[in-house]
Amino acid sequence: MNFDLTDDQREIQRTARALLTARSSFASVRAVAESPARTYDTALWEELIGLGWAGIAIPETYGGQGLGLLELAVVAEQLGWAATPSRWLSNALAAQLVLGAGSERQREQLLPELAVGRETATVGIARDGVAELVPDADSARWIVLVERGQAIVHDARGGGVAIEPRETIDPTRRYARVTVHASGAGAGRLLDGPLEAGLDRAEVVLAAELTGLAQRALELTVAYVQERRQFGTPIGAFQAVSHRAAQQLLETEGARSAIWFAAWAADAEPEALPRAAAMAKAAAADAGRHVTAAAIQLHGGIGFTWEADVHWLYKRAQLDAALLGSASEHRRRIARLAAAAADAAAPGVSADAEAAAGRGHA
Amino acid sequence: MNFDLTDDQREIQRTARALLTARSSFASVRAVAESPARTYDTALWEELIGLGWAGIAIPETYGGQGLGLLELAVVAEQLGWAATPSRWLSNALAAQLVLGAGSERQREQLLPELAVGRETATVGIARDGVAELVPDADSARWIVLVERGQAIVHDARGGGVAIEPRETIDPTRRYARVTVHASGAGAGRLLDGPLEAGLDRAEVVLAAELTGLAQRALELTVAYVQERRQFGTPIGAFQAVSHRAAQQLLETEGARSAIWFAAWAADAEPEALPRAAAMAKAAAADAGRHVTAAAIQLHGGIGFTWEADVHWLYKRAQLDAALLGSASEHRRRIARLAAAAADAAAPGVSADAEAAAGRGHA
Amino acid sequence: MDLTFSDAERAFRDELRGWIAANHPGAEPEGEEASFAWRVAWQRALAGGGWAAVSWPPEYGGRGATLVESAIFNEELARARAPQPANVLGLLLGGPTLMVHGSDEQRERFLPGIVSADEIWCQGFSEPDAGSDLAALKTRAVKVDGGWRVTGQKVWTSFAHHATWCMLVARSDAEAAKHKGLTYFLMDMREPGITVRPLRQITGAAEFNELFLEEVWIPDENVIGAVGNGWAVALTTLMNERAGLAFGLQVALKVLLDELTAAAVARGLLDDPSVAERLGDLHMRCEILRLTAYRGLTAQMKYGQPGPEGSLTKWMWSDTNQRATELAVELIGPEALATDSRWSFELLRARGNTIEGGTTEILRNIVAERVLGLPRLGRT
Amino acid sequence: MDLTFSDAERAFRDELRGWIAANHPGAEPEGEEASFAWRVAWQRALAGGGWAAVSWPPEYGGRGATLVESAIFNEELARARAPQPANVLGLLLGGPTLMVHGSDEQRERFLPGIVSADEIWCQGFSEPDAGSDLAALKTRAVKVDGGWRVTGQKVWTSFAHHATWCMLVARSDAEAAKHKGLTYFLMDMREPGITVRPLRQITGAAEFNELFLEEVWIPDENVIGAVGNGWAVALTTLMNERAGLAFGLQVALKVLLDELTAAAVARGLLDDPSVAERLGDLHMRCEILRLTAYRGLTAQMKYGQPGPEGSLTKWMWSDTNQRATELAVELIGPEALATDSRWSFELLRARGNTIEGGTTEILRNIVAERVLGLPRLGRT
Repeated sequence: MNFDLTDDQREIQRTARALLTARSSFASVRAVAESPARTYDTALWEELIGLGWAGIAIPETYGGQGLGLLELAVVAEQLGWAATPSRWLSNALAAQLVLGAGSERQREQLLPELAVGRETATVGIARDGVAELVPDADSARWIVLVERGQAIVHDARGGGVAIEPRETIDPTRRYARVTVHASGAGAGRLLDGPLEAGLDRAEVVLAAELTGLAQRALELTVAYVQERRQFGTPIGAFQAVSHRAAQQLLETEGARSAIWFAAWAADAEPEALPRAAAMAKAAAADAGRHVTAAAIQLHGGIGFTWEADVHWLYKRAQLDAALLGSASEHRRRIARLAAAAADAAAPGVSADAEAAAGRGHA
Repeated sequence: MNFDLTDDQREIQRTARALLTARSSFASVRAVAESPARTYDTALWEELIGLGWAGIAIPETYGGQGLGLLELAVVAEQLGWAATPSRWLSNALAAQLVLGAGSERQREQLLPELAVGRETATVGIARDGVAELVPDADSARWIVLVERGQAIVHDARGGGVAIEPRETIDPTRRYARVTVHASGAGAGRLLDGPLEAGLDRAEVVLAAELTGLAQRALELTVAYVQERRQFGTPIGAFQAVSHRAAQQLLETEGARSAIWFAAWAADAEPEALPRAAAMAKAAAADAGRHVTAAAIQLHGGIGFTWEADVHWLYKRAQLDAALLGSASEHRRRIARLAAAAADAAAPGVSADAEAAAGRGHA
Repeated sequence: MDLTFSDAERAFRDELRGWIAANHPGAEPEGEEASFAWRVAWQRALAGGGWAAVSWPPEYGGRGATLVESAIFNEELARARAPQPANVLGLLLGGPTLMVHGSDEQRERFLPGIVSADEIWCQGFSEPDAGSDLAALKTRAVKVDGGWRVTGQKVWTSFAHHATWCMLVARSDAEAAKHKGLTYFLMDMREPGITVRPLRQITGAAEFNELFLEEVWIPDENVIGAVGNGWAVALTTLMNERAGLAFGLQVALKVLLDELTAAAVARGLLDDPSVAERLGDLHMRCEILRLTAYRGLTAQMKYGQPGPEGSLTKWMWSDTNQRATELAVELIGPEALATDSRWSFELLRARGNTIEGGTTEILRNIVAERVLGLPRLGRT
Repeated sequence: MDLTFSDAERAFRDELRGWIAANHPGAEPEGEEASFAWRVAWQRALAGGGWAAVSWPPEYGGRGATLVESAIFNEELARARAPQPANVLGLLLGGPTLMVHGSDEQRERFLPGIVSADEIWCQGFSEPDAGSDLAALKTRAVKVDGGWRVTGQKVWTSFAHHATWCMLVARSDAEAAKHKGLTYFLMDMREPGITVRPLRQITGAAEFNELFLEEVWIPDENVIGAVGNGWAVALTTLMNERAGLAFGLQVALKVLLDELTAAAVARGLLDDPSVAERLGDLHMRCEILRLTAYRGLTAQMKYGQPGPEGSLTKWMWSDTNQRATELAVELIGPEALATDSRWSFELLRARGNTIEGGTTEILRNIVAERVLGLPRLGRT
């Protein structure tokens, strides 16, 4: 029993924080966000690859670092903390989905190139063949679209999908609409492993980024309210401010507990993953949105300006929260799993009940 | 346009407040609540009858005062404010249900006796012939049970229903379970007017009592936090306390706006009543529960004791909120009515749409 | 109690509705300059029809509308999705302040230009270090021969780049205590020494400006009220700030909720009890806002000035508007976050609602202290 | 990171589970006296099995359990719905305080009686005018020959009518500043001058008492720590107060949520997304509470003392427990409010959760000041 990062994990955290503090300041985030092309810093991408973080949680057999989902979550949280414009997350979501939901052959085909950052990929949830706001789809080679309990890998070069860049409120990342051509629908490859496991792993990564956004928003707030004075005192001394900051801490730490556990469970106790992943995504989506919104409020008028940096966090949190299923959907899933677990524990009820209580949204 | 009580209505309010301050102090509430029999003060009941308040909103043709639902709501709010143990509310709910949902003949039969307090009645929502926690059913002559869109008046002397007193968390009022005997089901009389109109009127009365509970809880809180000192200052000076008290005011005044409008609309703009009544009940159920719960919290340890008086308010608010449909049910109904109104406003859609968007729970 | 409009009020509303239908300015054009010109033209049209300064007395070019008629005016504008007139700050704040504290000469000189939109007004109250705490403002007015030289910085100044006059509060006596020593000026925005810098919000739009003042000249005749009495004059302005707009904001919220309800119906989401409960809750809050605003209006008719209860409706509105935009995003899904979705703009814009015109924290203070009579820390 | 139990921890848990299964005290008997006797018997059984003072060192009659094992102990008790031992205050608060601040003689004299439940302990900290503000306490200890005479009033004293010893903080120096001049005593509850009056809660039960003290005799040897050092000793007691129980409370909450989920399933309500979302939300909060408590435990193992983060889990638990009981009442409907429904009791009892053992307001202060490092008004 040791519910804390190991020294090695702390080292990854420290390295990521140091790198991003130097290379992904808000000034550089702003530079990307305000440029029409939103071009990511390729040197930073090379550096992440150089650290092995493109394949940090991809097994060594597939050319990755062979570390766990927890190490990946640690990196994702830091990239969220910095609101870094980077395609790292899109690649990581796709890789984890393939790792969980692909067959052995599919993993062998797709993961090695992703593990070293030589190939690009992303994930979207589609409805009637259209996936709105897929992150980095415009630069992805492989686009995994999830619809009706199936995940299909499309080769963007194969002509089976159309990609239209979309502007969103989050200019720190590129998004695109992906449409499957009616004729090209058969061109993709169905992932034929367990989809749930793959989605769960991807959700944990997204949840980790959300937690990082919340963490940064909390830090900015605490610093600001200690400095900003009104009525002759730092505003952080007013309970209307300090108690809301305490609430920010509560939600951020709660989300962190949930993602750490889910990431750990993904590798160590996979049977606990479905419930843990749903909780992680729901808790982090709440924390990401609430804590960044509170940060804007507690910054007062300044927080509502483009010049302040809190809005990058708020905006990305909105997008992250909406990707891969909303917090409401995850809550419903938690309830179904809880009911199934209770059923399973009751005598005479099939143990399949929990497995049957799958996602409603995929 | 005058969204305030008239001088006459203020006079009723003042009279009620003065009477209840003198005759229904918390000491006398406590005396009833702590007595095993929970016997109401019959002299007070006589006094209410003497003031004409048993039939305040019953038309003069049926022997009542012929005032409006707003006057009745004013009295109901004051009885809530005092948490008065009295069967006044049960009678009023039944009378308003009959007034709205009864045929002319049924009104003539039932209302005159209720208008002068010579007969007793109550209302319950039944499921499979059983209504749990019907207020004052044990002393009611007429018990109106609502089930599946029908309201049936049972004569308690007729032997068609069984009545079992139930203890609830609200000892300031008597409650009983009412069960329709399978054989006696046909003995009741179906109210054959529009049920919705009757239920809406009754809901407004209940909402008014809830608002009174919230008002009293707010007043007790404001007084307490000005007097109670901690850390060298009245606790009302701490924003953690004062901002929650402000929230209490917001919810109480919001509920009051809603009940005043619904009560006024019931008589002056009946087409606005369904929406207004659902809003009044939902808002008052929220305010009643939240404001009394906040009152307990802001009283600190004292607020959690039997000796303090806030718990009478909290407990009755719980019961009132659960009677005649929960706040959730009323919110769903508001949404259906809003959608129907939008439909009705759209060209080519039948104006019956709003009428079709009835209750889901009755 | 009577919640119906009188015959006169109904006639007022019907006349206004007819007039708006015939004179509606159409959709807002692209671009800030074009948009402002459109609003100026709209105000001139309003003025031509006698609708620009509805609540002002006829002798100042107004219609002498009652409080209820003013409420109707704001409701109808919002219902027709017509914009506020360009000189809204002059009409709502500047004019009424002059009527109370201005001299006859000042009223004659300034009121006509407000109504005609020939002179646009802006408000120079807030400063970087004096946001919620107005009395902490630092902009300094130094007495010179025949007038004042003003130096400092203001922020959150809407329309500053269009304005000819600025309602400016500055510290005219550095020695006096915090609330004392303030004077209320009318500053000519064409004077040298004024720099206007647009202030972009998180929506990407620049509704507000920063104002940098360096030795800006203001003649003595442009002091409103007495020198040193600026705090009282400013309170008059602030009191008017929260009064008029609630009715328009409420209707705009209702319009938004109806659109959201239609979107939910179109997606078959109204059968989802979770969606229905949240939508129903918002409709309830929106209606309670309307009713509470009318209760406030009744109180104002009875007792004169608007009371601190106006803080309640501002608080209710901003909270409900934020909830509505958040529900929209959840209900419509990721595509609501694309910039070409109106909901994404509404979501971001709504974040400012609990900050602008008095933060929710300050509003709660006001309710606690002035309505409930609770003590304030340090004053007990 | 490793969230599995070690072999030793698993063995501890399995042994405990087996022991509880064989020794479970059964259902709580009716009536306060019978219930307390039942808990005394249960503690004696625990003591007999070596389970009464699991976290105490073996030399004081404990099992020397690690922090994780103590957590497991509390979890398993809650899972088996077995009660806390009768002398829970002596075991959790009194003993650990004596181990830090007591003399050898005091430890020898008092610790065995705590474990055996031969001497029941209670806690006399709170006073009517010193609830959240402990340093404002007024109970006065006057020095006399060989000891002290104590006069005053205490409140929220659990087990006072069963207790033989009371951990009492009193003002021993009226001249000293607020936090100074306090002394920590062990008061013999059998001394004359003590009146115990049960304090009924809104549930109707009397879990707590008021304590009236008039010239109660306490010998010098019953001072814990130094005279005038009571504040520091009391902090040790308070620090232990929030540490141990979170794990048991979490499991009890989980049991309650599982029952509520089963009730929802039985009523076919899980298909209602509104119910499912709220239930799912509560399960999530409950699990996060568990995980956060274990994170706190890990931190405590690394850095020694429990940190102020314990305030987070108390806050999470009380909030979630209130929400759970409120959902239960909505979900089950009016009949949940009958006194013969367990939910009606849970609803009322939960209202105390955000007050007892540190109000949520105070917990937020602690988090803001000690975790986030924010300033406190008046100390800046």
